[in-house]
Amino acid sequence: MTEEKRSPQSGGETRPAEDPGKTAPAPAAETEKPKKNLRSRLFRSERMTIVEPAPHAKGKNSVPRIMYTVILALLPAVVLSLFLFGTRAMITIMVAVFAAMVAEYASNRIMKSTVSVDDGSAILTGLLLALTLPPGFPIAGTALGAVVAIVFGKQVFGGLGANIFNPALIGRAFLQASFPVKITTWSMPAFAAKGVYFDMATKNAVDGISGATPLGLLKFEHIGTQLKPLLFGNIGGCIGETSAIALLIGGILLLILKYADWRIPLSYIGTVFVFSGALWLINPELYPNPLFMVLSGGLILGAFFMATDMVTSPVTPLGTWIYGIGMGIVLVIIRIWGGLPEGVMYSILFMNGLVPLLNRWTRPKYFGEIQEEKKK
Amino acid sequence: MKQKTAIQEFLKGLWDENPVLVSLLGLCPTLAVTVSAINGLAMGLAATFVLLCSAFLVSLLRKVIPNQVRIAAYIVIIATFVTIADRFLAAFTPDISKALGPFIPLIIVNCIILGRMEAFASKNGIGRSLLDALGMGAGFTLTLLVLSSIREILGSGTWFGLQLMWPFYAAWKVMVLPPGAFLTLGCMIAAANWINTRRRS
Amino acid sequence: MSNTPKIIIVLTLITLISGAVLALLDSYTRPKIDNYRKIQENQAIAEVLPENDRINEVAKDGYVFYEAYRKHELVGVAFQVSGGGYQSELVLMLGLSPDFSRIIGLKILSQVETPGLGTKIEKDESNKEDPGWFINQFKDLRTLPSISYVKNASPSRDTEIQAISGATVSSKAIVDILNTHIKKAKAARGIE
Amino acid sequence: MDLQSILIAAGSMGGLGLFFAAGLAIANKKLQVEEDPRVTRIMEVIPGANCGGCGFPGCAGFADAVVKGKAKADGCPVGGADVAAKIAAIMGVEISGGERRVARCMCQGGLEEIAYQGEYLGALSCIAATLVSGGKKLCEFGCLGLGDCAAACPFDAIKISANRLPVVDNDKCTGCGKCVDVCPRDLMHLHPISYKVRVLCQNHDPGRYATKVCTRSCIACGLCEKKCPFDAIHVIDNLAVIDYEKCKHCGLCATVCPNQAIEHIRKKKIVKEDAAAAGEKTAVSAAQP
Repeated sequence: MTEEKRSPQSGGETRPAEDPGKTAPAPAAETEKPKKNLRSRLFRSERMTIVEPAPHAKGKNSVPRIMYTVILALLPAVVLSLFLFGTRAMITIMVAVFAAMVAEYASNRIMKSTVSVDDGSAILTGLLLALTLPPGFPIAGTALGAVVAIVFGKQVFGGLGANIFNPALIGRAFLQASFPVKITTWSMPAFAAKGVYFDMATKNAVDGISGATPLGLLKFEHIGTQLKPLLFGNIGGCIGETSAIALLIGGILLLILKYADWRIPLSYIGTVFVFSGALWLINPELYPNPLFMVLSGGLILGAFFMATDMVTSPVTPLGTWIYGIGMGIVLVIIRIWGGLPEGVMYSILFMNGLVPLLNRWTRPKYFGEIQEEKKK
Repeated sequence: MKQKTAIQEFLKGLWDENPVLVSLLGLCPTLAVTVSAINGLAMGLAATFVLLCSAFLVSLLRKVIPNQVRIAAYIVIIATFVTIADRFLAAFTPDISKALGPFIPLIIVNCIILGRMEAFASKNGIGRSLLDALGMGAGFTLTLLVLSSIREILGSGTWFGLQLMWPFYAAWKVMVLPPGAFLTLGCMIAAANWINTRRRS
Repeated sequence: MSNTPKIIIVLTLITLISGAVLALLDSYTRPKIDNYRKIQENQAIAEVLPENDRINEVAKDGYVFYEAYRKHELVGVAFQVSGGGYQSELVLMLGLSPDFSRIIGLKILSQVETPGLGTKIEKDESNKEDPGWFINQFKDLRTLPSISYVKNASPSRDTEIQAISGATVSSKAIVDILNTHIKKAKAARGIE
Repeated sequence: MDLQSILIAAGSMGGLGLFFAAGLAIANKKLQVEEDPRVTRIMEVIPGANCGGCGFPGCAGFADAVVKGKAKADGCPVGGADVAAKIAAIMGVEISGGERRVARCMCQGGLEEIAYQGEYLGALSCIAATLVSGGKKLCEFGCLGLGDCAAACPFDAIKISANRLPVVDNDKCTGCGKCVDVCPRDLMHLHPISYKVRVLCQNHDPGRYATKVCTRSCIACGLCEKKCPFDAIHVIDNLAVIDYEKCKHCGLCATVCPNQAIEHIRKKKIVKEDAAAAGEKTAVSAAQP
């Protein structure tokens, strides 16, 4: 965990060797000033040993490497969504990514920090945001969400590594609060409109009609959706949350590369399965099938790609378990008893807020530590 | 501390010691009522009225009121004027009174007012206290007006009820919800701090 | 000098004067405020129970019933009901036929639902011709056996209304409030 | 107008007022705490920055401590001599040596002067660098130049120069001592502002080694000791130390120091020299020309 968790401060391998610091006035003058005397010049050698705090071992992981790998892992879902939703999805994705990059660059310049557009994190944020939006979402709204995600989700906290909440979800939450109607207006995928694999009551389906998500159908009209379309993605919903299989391919790649902590998806999805399964056993009429709960909505996308965000998830194994279980419980509560059909976004954001506390509570005992005496 | 001139006494409330942006006082009404510009303006004016009247009375009675019961006396004075403001709003502008709801009576416990009484009016003459109260009230009103204007324009597309944005503008609903208040106020405070740092250096 | 007497005198005087001032103020503003409230109330009643020439107030079991008469004949009963909406309390003025079997009119007195979504119960800006379509559905709605709502379809029975898509919770809240209060009010008035 | 309702309102409010006023008056009598009026008067005199520079919890704590005799009248570092005099007047005591003290970095080993042990990569703070074998510079005693003192200064009086040495603005410095506490090498010292001669080196290494480390180090040669007409400077543990009881600030020691490790401030020259040399706004003296 720790080697991936390296914050940008110690992670850069190509740190300029002659950078005495950002806190003080620019040291530009020092190189040009004539040397005061011979001796001081003699002491300077071009090749110096490096004095640095531990850990000294360096892996080949870096921020850009991880970010681009996650983007790669998202590609199956992206490609499938382009296939299903066509150009509208492509426009949304492109706008979100572009707006996120522009916002990142602008914040970097305004805050006079190092330009970090090329590390891939802004691209990833934009992409994730786009994947959580309905394909027909207005372009201006998408761009606004991406800007909010980068500026208020990440940069105001001090940039990548310092944010408390997942930036993409902050952007999505802002859009949800701003345009509650637009963001719940779903369009049906191309195939669904033709009626293949699709057994919802949309007989009058024409091209690009608006429909409801399986969760929405269940919550408000008590219409269930079969599991097969959920797996392959022939359902209404956000761009990226439709096909469970496409998301799982990328998710498993991340787990293998250890870019995502396996405990988070396992505990998150496991909790949802167990909790909703228990409810289902109590009353199958009233509560939905646990498999449906797991496959529908943005749970897979959230569990593999958003909850596992290195910055906003806990560092300790125990903390990670609590984090995942907490998200699962919050999600089921929102979906079943709450006013909204979907709760992945809020469950992740909610537990994100608790991460600093979890990190503190679950700090492992270091070697030789003596338990503090409780109550004198 | 150097004695300020009369004009400085007034101006300090507008920027240097702005009650909302610098002292961060009275945030409850600031965040809660600023969903529309008219609400913000009404709240600011009501608070200014209470501030002015109370400052006048408190500084007039500052030698009479014994130190031990000064807070009790100030609260009674403030509460009286708040009730006056509340009743008048309810009688003459019932719609605004309804929109501002419990926040007009809550001016009684607004830190700006009690704070200015305790910190300024109880130690200074009537003229100065009135100037100070006027400045603070103006600062409060202006800040609320700006905050509520931003929120109303972005959140409803209108300003004082007038359609301002182009017709197909999709209003950012979040701005008239509580998160929008925090977001806008945060940005305003950041901007004020930024300007101040730039001005100082 | 001990300032005990001073403390007592000053504080008492301040409160005395404050009380007097506020009483004066009240005697001046109260008629205006009452007048305004009365106008509002009458407007609401007139809206939910049109065609009346006399209103009679009867308080019973926590309800205040406004009985509307036309030419000495009871034509309807109005009363205020409230209940939880999606994120706030909904206050409604409900006008019913004397036997409570039919809704004559319904008016929303106060609501703080999600702007642009739940607020459509009062005013739907996306429906240009009839912004109040939702609340108008309740006119002449039968209340027996109970009111229900349907989604994304036109109502087929005379006890059904169409819910607002995207604001089902608010729509449902109104239906629930009506159902519970009509039952309770019936008991209070001793109908069946 | 209804006189009766007015009377009722006024009466009930007045009654309440009377009741609470009586309660407060009784409480005031029974629960009165004898507070020394001098505390309030001192509170009015001191600047009220609540900086904690005096070592007491805030200004109120300081005022209390002065009255109780735990703090000296000149204990407020922010207020300076003015305030000290006022407090002394309130307390009815004389103050001695209430001269303003300012901080000074006792090291001249900037990037130009000192030898390096390596490139330092790590958190940019002196404390962090101390933990990692002392950061970039080779000298074990010298300034690390990462600006903990500047960050700690509540009055913005310390700037880190381009040469990576703290420069204290004497006008802004209040002598609160925050920088003294924070420096891991103990290099910030508070001196009365009238001091003109200082040994600006803390290197206890033997001369031969000290020479290699820094061009401005004290190499314990003893020339100053020999030159001093007042017997006020001695090399103790390989470092020249001035005995300010005896020192007359003549500056002879500074003239003989081969490494210019001793500074001697000569009033008029300071401003020009600085402006020309460092380009800093208001720096303290550079050493000998």
